[in-house]
Amino acid sequence: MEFGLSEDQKLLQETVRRFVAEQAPLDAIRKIAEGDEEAKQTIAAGIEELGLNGIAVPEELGGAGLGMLDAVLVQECLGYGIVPSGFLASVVASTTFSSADTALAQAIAAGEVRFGIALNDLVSRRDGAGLSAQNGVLSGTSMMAVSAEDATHLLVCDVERNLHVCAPQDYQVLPTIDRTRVFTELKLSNAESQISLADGKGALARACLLLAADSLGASQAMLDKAVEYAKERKQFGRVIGSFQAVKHLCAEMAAKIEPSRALIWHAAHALDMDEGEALVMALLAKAHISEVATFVARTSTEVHGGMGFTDLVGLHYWFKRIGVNRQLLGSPAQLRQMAAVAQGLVAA
Amino acid sequence: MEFGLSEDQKLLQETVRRFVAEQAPLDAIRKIAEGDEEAKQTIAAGIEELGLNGIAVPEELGGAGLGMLDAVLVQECLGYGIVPSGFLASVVASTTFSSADTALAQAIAAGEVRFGIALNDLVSRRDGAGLSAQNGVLSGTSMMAVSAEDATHLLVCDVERNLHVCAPQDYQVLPTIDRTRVFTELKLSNAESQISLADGKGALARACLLLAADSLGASQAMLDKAVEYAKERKQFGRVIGSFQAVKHLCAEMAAKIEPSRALIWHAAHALDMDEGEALVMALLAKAHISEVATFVARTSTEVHGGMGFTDLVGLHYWFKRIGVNRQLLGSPAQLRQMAAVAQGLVAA
Amino acid sequence: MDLTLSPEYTAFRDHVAKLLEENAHLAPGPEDKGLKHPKRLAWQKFLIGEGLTARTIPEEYGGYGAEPDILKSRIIAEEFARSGVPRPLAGQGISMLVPTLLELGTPEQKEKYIRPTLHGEMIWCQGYSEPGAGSDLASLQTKAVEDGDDYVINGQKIWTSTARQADMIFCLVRTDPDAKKHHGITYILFPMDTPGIEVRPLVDMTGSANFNEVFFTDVRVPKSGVVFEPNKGWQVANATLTHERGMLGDPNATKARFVELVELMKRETVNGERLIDNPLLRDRLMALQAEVYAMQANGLRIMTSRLKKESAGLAGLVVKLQGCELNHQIAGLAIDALGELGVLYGEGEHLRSEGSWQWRYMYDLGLIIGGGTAQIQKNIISERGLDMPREPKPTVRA
Amino acid sequence: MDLTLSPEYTAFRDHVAKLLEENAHLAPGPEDKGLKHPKRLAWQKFLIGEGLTARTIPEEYGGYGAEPDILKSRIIAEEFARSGVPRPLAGQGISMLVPTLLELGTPEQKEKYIRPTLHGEMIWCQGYSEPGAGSDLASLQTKAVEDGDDYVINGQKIWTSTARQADMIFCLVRTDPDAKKHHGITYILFPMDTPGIEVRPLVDMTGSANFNEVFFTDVRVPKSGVVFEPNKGWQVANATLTHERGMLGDPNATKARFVELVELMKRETVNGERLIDNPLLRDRLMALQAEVYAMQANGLRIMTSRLKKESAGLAGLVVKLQGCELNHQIAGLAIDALGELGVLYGEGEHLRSEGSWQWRYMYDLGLIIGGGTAQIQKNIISERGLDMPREPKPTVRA
Repeated sequence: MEFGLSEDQKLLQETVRRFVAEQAPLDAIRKIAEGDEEAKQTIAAGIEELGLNGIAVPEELGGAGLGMLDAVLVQECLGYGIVPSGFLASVVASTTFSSADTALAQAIAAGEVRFGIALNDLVSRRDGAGLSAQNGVLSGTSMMAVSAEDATHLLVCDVERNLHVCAPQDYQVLPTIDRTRVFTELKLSNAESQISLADGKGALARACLLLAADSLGASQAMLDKAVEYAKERKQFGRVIGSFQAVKHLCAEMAAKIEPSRALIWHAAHALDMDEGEALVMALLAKAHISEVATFVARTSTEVHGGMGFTDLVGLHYWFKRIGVNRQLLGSPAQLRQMAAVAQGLVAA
Repeated sequence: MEFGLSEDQKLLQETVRRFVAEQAPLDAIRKIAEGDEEAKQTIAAGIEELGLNGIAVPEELGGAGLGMLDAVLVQECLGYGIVPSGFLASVVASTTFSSADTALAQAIAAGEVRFGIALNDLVSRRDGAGLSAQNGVLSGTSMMAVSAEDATHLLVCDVERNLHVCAPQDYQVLPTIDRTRVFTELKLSNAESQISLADGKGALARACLLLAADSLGASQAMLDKAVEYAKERKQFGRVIGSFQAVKHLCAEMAAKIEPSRALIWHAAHALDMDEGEALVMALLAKAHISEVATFVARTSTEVHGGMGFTDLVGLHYWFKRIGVNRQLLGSPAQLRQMAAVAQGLVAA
Repeated sequence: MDLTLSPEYTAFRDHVAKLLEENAHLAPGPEDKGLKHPKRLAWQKFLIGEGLTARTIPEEYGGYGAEPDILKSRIIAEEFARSGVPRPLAGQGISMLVPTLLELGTPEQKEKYIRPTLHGEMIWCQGYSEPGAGSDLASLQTKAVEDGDDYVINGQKIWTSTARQADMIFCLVRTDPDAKKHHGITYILFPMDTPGIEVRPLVDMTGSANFNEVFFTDVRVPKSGVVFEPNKGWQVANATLTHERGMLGDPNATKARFVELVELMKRETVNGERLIDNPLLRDRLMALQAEVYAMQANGLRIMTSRLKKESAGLAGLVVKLQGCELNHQIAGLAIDALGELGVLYGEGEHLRSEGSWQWRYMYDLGLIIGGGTAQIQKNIISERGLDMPREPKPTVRA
Repeated sequence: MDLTLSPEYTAFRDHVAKLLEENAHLAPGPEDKGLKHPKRLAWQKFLIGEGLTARTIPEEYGGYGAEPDILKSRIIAEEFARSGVPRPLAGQGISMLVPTLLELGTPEQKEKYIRPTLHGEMIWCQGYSEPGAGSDLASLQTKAVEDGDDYVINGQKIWTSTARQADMIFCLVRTDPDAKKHHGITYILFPMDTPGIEVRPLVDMTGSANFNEVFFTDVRVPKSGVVFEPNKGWQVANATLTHERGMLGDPNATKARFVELVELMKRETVNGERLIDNPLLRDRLMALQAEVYAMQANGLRIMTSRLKKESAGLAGLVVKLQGCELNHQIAGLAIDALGELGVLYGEGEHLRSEGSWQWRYMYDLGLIIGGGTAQIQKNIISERGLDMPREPKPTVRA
């Protein structure tokens, strides 16, 4: 009985942390937000070099053979540094069909293919949008695809909520508040479904959990920055961190973040153990951290005062990362409803 | 254009305030909570003497000929002092049928009849409960009747949401957390419907608004008590009211209470002017103050520390008044749903 | 309680409505860019002439010269909102400097500055906050050293809106470094083209430079720019801040946003269901409607107090805290309701309401912080409104 | 991460489960009232003998004498919860005094008090808080004046649970009024039947007297009751408070309440609809479920830290704040879900769950306040957990 990280996991965390601190400082992120493609590729290459994209691919296929808990730890570090990457898409894609198509999983681990994913329609679909799948051929549009802009393969979901792998065709960039990451609308016309899977629940659970871990990392960063700022910034002859109001805001952030971390780790472990509650836990984990992170994003900005509102300290990049994650793959209320359905409390 | 109270209204407020302070101090309320019937009758007699029960009965019928705003001011004072009374039932009853049965309205003003009301089924009904009305005869049960325990007449609502006036029959006391007020379950068997009215919306709006005013008064009292306590109580060599955390809790209470007062007064005025938005405002006013009051009840108790938890200062009587008002005639969420229906945003 | 208007005011409302309707063609359009575009200046002149702005400023200084009447001012504001006709010029010169000069300026200063400011020919910016002096404004460090008839100014200001367009600045500088912090400050006016002034746009989280930083290096300005007296700038500034605080938390603007949100939720669908038909979103919407009603009623109450020249007490003190928060939450609900489309921003096909909900969500957070953080507001409410013991005296800038 | 049990512990769980099942008939029933009912004492003796309570207390003092094993302790607690068999005796004597005496008591004190306390023959109450000393416990004023071999005690205590049943009290008194407040306090034990002690029940908002006030008038007690040293009582008490803090915020109890709420919402209907089918109530339920999961996972994390004898850091510090709040909110949702029936209390036909949701709603608020208000908890989290600057040192009682 041990709820915690193995030595290997701590080492993994340490490695990714160091990579983020050294290779993806705020300056690099800013460049990416301003459209610097080279800065983006440098980080992508670093992640590739660390073998992170194949983290969940079995060892015999050239991957690291690790699980969701390991992936969650990596994503938490990437969220902490608001690093844009194809990591989430790679993990979700490779874990979704690694048994159905071992060659493709192997190619992910080898860095030979890059996946984009578009699963938002598993949760909510705007009228007029959506992919139809007929006779193994996909047509239509899919909103808010992730990492699809330079993908070699796509993992998408159709209006019947079946998953498919297909080749990329046309897309359109959807600019969001978060300029560090690229989101796109996919436009497919008679795209061949190379692999098709009936059940999207596992992919949804894993994608939600990775987004949750990302927001967790971003929240922790915003708390750390608030505490640090409060210890340095002086007003009325005192550091503002000595004012009870500021201290209590920081305490409230910590009190919400800390159990969320345990929840997300626990949910990841449940997925790795294939436990019955794993889907419910993953959905609720994303719903919960989204609420927590929204509170943290606002509160940390408040602690920073006017400085938090400016671009100078770049705090807003974390604010926006959290804001986008909240809406991706289901708002908190949508996910709570799905969690109620998933445990049979209410009909779908 | 003047949003505020007339000189007469200020005088009315002052009169009722003084009555509450002098005739209904906490000691008297405690006695009532412990079952002292005489203490209860003394207060009832005082309210009768002030002519409050006939406040909304037209002058030509012997009442004060005033409106809902005046009634709301009175109820706010009664809530401030957590005074149990038949005032709410008298006002709702008399305004509901004063044109249909002037003699009865006259009798209310003269103190010759006392009304109990049971309107909860306008909002929510438990399975198995409810009054059926057939051929002018009422049978069944109605929950959470107010002031019915010594009433001469009842205003009730049937399962079709029509209102009726009838004579009291059997009832059973329903003990709640609030021992200062008596709530009952009415049991009627072939009771003659003396007056019947198809539309319960006006009665519901007025009853909701009076409950809102009651919770407003109780909230103001809890804030005042918190501020007073915080200015006296010393810990760590300072009055606790000088700690920023305590000050901010009090500020948050005030910031929520103050606009609520304006809302409740405005809603009352809208009812008096028979404005189209009046029902929506009344429903939302009760929903809103219930949330505010729940926050205040908890926060004021916290500011009082352990003392707030004991019976010694009696703060819990206000806490419980607010707690019961919240559930009477619809929880906040139920009332918000009714408000959406009432303004046609959504089908019933 | 009487929320109706007397015949005098009903007539005034009709008069204003008619004026705006009949002269709408004189107003500048979106194509008439630039703060000093001739059409804008002409429109401003027309509005002053009709008493629709600068209404209570004496004629001798270029105003309309009417008696103060809060109700009429409100009617004018409402009619501008209702008609959609472009509003009069605003800005910190008109809203903050002019009242200050009227109260404390020398005859020369009034003569020289008020008319061109009102008429839009002279643009001002405000030099108050500094990187190290936010909530604690009085700790400002920008130094002004006497040299003959001049001061020589060195230091830095931040949160200076319109600094790039401004002709002039009204600025707080430290003239007596040895005095207690509230006592060594001077309020001074000088041209923005004085040598040694550098303006750098300050990009904020919305992605725009709504504010600037202003750097002073050996900026030599004449002493005649001092308003009131040297080292009395704190009192002068506090008079001005009072005017600023009144500007925040307009219930009519909040109501308008709420109505926009209702329309959005009736229009937009997800999974084939109108957003308004989603019980959770609808419940949040109704909770916000209650707050909007409450802020509106509270606003009427405050206006009545002003009409009677009484203090609005707590009702007034809570406006900023509650109002900014409410605006922020309305935008937050709109974003949640729009879901994955709610994060779109800037340009693009699926953008709703031109991304304005996100812009407001962020900008409102800026307002919650600026002009006194929520924490400072709570100090003020507890100390001034509830008479609780004071903390070290805070000021009102973030 | 490994949340399974090793074979040793699985076997232990089976062993405990079997023991409880086979011996359940020995346990006292609800009819066996009174803290010292012979059946209760016999049951306690049986449980100690089997190592199901007082497990790590040395045999020489009447315990079972096993090595500390947090996992086994947890398994025992879970099996009691699962089986529904009456738990071992608890109370402040066992949970707080015994660990303190083991650490700091004299051989005579250990010999005299630990065994009868563990065996339920000696009931204790705690004399810490005073009306004027809540959050600031160290400001306590109950005075003890030396007189030969005795102290003479005058003063008042509050929040003393089981004072009416107690044989003995462990009490903080001020022995040196001239020393700094933390340095003049002595921790002393004495019998509750000493002349001059008056106990008055303290009714709280739940309507019951869960606590008492205790008044001391010239209470003469021997100095031999002092634990550790005179004027070192603050250190002694802090050792004990650490034990108390660990008692609050049990995730398994919270989970049980949550499950009860789910059952209620599946069972109960309003307007013909199950409560669980109401989208707003369901949404709140799911939000609470996420928090329950989080507290459970956080609890596992803390337990792992304890197993490794490491500090749980922030994960440990936030438990009380989050846990009490969560319990309070679960009860609050139950009350809202029950609507007008949710306010019923005491007795009566339509009462649901015997009114326990209201009782919990109020009592949990008491727990949020007691043992350190939420405000004090936030001070602790920010200072100890986030290393922010300290306020005047707070203590942990309300």
